[in-house]
Amino acid sequence: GSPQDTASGGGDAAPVKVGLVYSQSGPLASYGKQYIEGFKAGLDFATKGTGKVGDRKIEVTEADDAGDPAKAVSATKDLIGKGTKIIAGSTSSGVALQVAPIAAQNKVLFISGPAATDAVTGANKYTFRSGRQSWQDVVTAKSFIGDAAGKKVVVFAQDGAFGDANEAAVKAVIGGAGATVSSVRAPASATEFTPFASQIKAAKPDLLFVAWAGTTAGAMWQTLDQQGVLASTTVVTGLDIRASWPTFGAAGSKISFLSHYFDGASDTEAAKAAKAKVAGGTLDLFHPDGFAAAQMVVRAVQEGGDDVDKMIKALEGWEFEGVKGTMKIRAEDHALLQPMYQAKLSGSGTAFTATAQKTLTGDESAPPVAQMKG
Amino acid sequence: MTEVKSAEVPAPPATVPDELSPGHARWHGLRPYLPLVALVVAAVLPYSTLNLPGVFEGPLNSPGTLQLLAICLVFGGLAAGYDLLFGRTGMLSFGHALYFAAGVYGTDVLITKAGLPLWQAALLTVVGGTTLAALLGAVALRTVGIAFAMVTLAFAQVGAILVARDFGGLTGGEEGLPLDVSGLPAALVGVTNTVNLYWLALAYLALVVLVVHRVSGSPTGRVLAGLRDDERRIGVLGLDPYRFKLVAFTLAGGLATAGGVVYVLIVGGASPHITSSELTLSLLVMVVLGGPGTRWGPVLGGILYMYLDHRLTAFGSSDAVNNLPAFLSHPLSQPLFVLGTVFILAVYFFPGGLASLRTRLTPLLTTLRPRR
Amino acid sequence: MAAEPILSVEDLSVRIAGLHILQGVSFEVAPTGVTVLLGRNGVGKSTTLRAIVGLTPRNGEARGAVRMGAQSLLARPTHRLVRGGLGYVPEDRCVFAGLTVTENLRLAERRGTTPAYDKVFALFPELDRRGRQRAGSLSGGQQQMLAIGRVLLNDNRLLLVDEPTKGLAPKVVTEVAEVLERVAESVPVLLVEQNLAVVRRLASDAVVLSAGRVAWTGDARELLLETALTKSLLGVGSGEVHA
Amino acid sequence: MLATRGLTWRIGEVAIVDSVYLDLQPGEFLGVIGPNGAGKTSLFNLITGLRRPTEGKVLLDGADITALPPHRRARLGLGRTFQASSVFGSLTVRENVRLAVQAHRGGSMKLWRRAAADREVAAAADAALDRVGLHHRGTALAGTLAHGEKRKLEIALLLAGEPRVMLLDEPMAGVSAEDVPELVSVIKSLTGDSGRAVLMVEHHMDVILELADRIAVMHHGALLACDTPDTVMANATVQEAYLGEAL
Amino acid sequence: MNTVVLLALTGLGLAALYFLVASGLSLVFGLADVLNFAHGLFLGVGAYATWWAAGNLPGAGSDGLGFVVAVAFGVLAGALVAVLVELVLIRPLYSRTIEQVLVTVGLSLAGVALLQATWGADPRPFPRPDWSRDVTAVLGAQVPNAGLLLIVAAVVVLGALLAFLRWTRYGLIIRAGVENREMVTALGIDVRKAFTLVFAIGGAAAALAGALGGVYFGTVSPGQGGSLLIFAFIVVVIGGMGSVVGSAYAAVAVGLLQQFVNYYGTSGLGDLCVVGLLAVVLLLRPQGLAGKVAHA
Ligand SMILES: Nc1ncnc2c1ncn2[C@@H]1O[C@H](COP(=O)(O)OP(=O)(O)OP(=O)(O)O)[C@@H](O)[C@H]1O
Ligand SMILES: Nc1ncnc2c1ncn2[C@@H]1O[C@H](COP(=O)(O)OP(=O)(O)OP(=O)(O)O)[C@@H](O)[C@H]1O
Ligand SMILES: [Mg+2]
Ligand SMILES: [Mg+2]
Repeated sequence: GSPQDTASGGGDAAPVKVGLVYSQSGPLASYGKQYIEGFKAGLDFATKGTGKVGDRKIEVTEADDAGDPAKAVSATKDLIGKGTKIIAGSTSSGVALQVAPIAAQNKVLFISGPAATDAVTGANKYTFRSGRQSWQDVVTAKSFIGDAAGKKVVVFAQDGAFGDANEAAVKAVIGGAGATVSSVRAPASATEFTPFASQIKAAKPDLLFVAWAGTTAGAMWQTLDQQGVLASTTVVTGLDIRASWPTFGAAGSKISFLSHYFDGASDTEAAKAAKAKVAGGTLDLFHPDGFAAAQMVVRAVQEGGDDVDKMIKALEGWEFEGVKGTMKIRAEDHALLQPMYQAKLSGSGTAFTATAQKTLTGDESAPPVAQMKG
Repeated sequence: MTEVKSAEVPAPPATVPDELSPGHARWHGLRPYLPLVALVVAAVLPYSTLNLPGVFEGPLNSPGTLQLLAICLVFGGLAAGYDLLFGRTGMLSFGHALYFAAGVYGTDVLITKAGLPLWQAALLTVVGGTTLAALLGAVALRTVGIAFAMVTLAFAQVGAILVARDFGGLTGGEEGLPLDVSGLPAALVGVTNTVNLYWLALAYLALVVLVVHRVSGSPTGRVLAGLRDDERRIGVLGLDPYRFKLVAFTLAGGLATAGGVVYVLIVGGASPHITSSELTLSLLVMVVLGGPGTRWGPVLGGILYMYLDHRLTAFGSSDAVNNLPAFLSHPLSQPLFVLGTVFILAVYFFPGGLASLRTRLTPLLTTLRPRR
Repeated sequence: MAAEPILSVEDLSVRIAGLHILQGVSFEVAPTGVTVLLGRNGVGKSTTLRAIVGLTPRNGEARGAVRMGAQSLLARPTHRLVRGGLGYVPEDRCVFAGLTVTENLRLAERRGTTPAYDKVFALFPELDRRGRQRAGSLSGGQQQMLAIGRVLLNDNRLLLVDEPTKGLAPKVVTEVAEVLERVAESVPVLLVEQNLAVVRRLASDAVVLSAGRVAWTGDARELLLETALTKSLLGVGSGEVHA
Repeated sequence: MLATRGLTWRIGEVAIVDSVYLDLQPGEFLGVIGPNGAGKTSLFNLITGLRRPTEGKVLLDGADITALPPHRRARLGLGRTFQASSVFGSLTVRENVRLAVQAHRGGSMKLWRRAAADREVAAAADAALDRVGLHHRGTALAGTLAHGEKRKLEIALLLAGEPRVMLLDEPMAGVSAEDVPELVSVIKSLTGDSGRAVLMVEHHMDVILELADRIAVMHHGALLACDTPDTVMANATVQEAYLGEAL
Repeated sequence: MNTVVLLALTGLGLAALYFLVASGLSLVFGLADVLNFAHGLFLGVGAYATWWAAGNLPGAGSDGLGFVVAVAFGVLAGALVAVLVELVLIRPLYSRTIEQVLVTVGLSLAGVALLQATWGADPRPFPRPDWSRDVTAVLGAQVPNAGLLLIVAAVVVLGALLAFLRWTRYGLIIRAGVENREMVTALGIDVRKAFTLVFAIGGAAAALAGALGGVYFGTVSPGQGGSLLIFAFIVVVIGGMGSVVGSAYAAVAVGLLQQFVNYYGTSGLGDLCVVGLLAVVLLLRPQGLAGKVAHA
């Protein structure tokens, strides 16, 4: 044999191989679960229940990366080696950023999933995204303060790239509109938030933008509430998955949420179809991402067959009706323009409901065009 | 069977470095060549199209399998290098991940951010990592025992915090830093070239094994073995324990850094969890799983650990597991549950590590072998 | 031996790490006086004592029978044996280095009995004086005193003592010998000892081990009187005893 | 050759070793006796550098070595054995001695040579093992040796280092009666005419009397007497404090 | 002024949490000589058992006496699991430190994965009395009640542990057993019981920390124990292995340092300072703050 064998794509009627590399286990397993449910529903929706594009079956292979980029890279290489031309998934930003170059090196299509990092947008011409990016969150946050000029905005975020990106976006978006932006940063491992709450309070902001992910969020909100931060200013943050709502506790009703998605935020055809397919009949944060990924896969196969370049052409500039409403893949940098929501949380105990206050259209929440890197 | 006990006692393998004890005469002719044979077999492995369903996703020479094997080999080498510290010198370092991470991030940053060519980046990184190990070792070795473990842990923790803080956007924080491959030799890029990465990993492993074995069989290795037993005694014999420990620490640190260089090429990027203390802990687990201070134990331990770590995710989502009743399938679909359980079982079923298997099987083999 | 023995060892075999260290050792310990276990370095004296108290290492096993009265000892856990009145003073003293002298002694108290501190302090006043010192910083001889003192706190049916005079100053050797002599008036002792002067003074019966087997048993005086016998069994003339 | 000048080691208020002045001539054999806890082992620890004195000096060939770490002193020719055997338990007996030989001869910092290939080291090690009669135990793990055998191995380790000043801490403790004469002759041969000096702690008076040129008596950390054996044995305080009535 | 009070009191609350985690760890680590990487699991068990009891156990609830019952149940569960672990897994491995590491690491991986398999990875709201969500004004500072609760609990646990070690024979047995188990048996003592007891206490302390940590964080998640563990380890080591009092001092030092540096310095500096403190303490006093000088 040869020192290495890589299968090549099959003929016309051969099934189309699609590889999904996402978190089935590990800390982001629940995001992964929503993603895959959404994907299945979306595939069903886009192929009208046949699971086929033309006469070619879409053959989905799932691989678990457990949130570890190294595992994701292994799985991706394995899939590519077996002739897969379309990779999707990546629940975490770290995974997305490391899988994207692999896709470019091997000239396969990569549709990143829930990973929110802005850096995926414009990463290379083979990389697309089926979810929102941090920038879109921040633009949505901006919509809460109306005229930003002269306002004082504080960003409270974790150390690290996620926090950096949010801070930078706020500075650009809200600061660019005339507000003064400062930041309070905390280590992601922090367990005691009083010092940070005090710092925020001392800054007396008109708007506080909080970018916090992880299991300590409950303690963080409680401290902000106890130290009177929530009562003294408008606080905006992203609304996480449903399961996390009760952890806001009493603080929940005092926060203005920007939302990527929650059940009931939209009432599109796709949303109805997705609701019907998803276990429990309730949609959540990342169902739309999986759904959109499936729609994009079907579109790519329909128009491109086995030719990745054609797939890219077919996707660039494509506008479609997703779960959230009208989505558009911006041709220049593959950003996915999509509606974003303002939401309020109400309820107590374990029963909370979110209601949409306002919907921003894809264009309203559009990030600036990124330079395509490769 | 009441023969008087003989004075010539075959030494248990777990405690005596093989190099220092006479082996069986019959093996003497063959044994030196066995590693070479293993190396050659491993080197030609990518030419095999053998399919091992369940063991690997694809045939042996498919990119996925080669990638997995490459990662396993790197960790086999890392574990062997760590054993130089732990199994052979008796130093329990909880900060070994730092030097590996230095290799990964060092190479990545130098290539991606500074735009250096690979060979320069690699060279600088290995020199830098080794120097780092020498410096930090010089401080940490003022303590012994658990205090030493904790000081090394503290240093590694600082590394982890620095990487997470993402100063100047150098490390990419929790998102990691994908490797910019545009300046790399084409032979190391792309799925079609995975086999080259495999060979690179194999070369690394071979290098580490060679170094570790040469060193532990050398006069210095003898001193290191003595240090493991009684440091005070070494001092009274006229040797400076500190110097020898520092040499071992630096050498092991350098080997780990080199491992990081190879790893970053294989994975194509750096991510922060390689800086975590958990990685050091896994190294320790690998060594113990294999058998500390033995010739092949740590290597096998490292390979097996990484194999399980990667493959258990597939096992967890396989149909075989999903079809089980919920109380079984839920835990079994958690890779870490299976991994943890394997460690625990290993302690009870292979005390002394995988390397002790041979000794434990010997009586069995002797009884099975027809008598002459 | 006319009287019923306090301890009888029958066909005791011990294997450690695949080595056959004791190969069918049988002997008896008289219900009074001191029975001494002799033999060169490495013949298995300590191993015998350890097997009796159930301290054969994990990688070894002891077979055969050890009986104290009607009771069989081998299968029982050590702490039960000791509570049942079997006192053991190990070869390496094994005092708890991190504990003070007082704590070492307190540890040796057994529930339900009154510890005989007076007796111990009368024998070793040093232990009383050094009560608050950590045992690890005691000199070798002091540690030995502590190890013996620890056992004497309680009433025992039989004492196993492994080389109690090792490393002791001549004066203390004499003292320890005296102590053991007095102890032996009420409790039988199985003693391992290299110092033949001590043996001569204390021993009534002797068991000589050689390469994991019993080479000779009998009256201790008889053994030490017959130069030829001593020479062949222990390798020294009875005259060349160091004191 | 070796000298201590007012060597003192205190823990808190207590002087464990109390202002000891000792002089050891080349070729001399100095016995050290004293009751348990007199501070003999502590004195050895101060001389070999395992402990730092609170006051006083240690001189070797007239040079002050008080500040040197143990290994530097060893390199200068100071060797010792330990009261509680301290051998490399997981190495074989032979490797133990080879390590000691190699430590003495230098070349321990050779990372790339095969240790086993050094015939000279091997030969010297075997010679040392032969001298203490442990040759037949060469391949046993030192940790599994019986007590007496470990004592012999201790001496072999000392021999391997060919020290000029040897400190023996109770070398006879636990050695079976039969082996005593043999060990005595080994120790006797240590000094001979080679100009080496020996400092030996021992409780076996007959051994001390046979070997020692002079005897130092320690009591409560201080040097009570240091004189010829006859004088020391006749000393009433020594009789009372140390010897007691012989058995 | 009130910022300082606030930081000091919340720092002490944090210190109390560290101490609760560290005390059990220190006990097991220092006395039974087991580097217990599975301590985080005991924490998780305590937290989840309390959470479960508040919802399902008759008589237990999230408030008043019901809450006490729930916490008691959690502590009991932690102790029980610890005892089981000791009996089944650790007992055959005493004095085999390295194998213990393997087993406890395995256990922490498997145990946390099991919690996750059963209750999912997402944080769940923790049942807790309403007053624990409120604040109390102390010298103008709004101090969270949960922090005060932690401080009280830590003081009680400290007192109880000291009493146990000082006034019971078990303390002695355990300390001796660490040095030489065999010899303790040879004195007629069943040393195994004592070690099981140490584990039970360690497990109970960890479970209490888990339950009160739940109150403090407001949520419970499978990995929570693990993230606290690294600081607990640091506290144990700074304090001196096996010294409960040392752990208390060290916890206070670490808690306050983190809190003040995080406020007055830049982010992340608090953690770096703590790690720096560890390194400095160990280099100057390798035996830790309260440890005794090692003997040759
Ligand atoms: N744990 C062990 N592993 C292997 N061999 C052992 C072990 N313990 C003892 N031995 C061997 O068993 C033999 C007898 O040892 P033992 O300690 O009983 O001798 P002894 O008669 O007490 O000698 P001594 O007079 O020197 O104390 C020795 O050869 C020793 O090497
Ligand atoms: N680290 C220490 N802390 C407190 N006391 C100590 C320490 N080290 C030694 N001692 C005390 O110093 C004294 C001298 O001890 P040393 O071991 O030197 O005695 P020795 O003369 O060698 O006795 P032996 O003949 O019994 O071995 C003893 O009383 C001992 O308890
Ligand atoms: Mg013995
Ligand atoms: Mg001494």
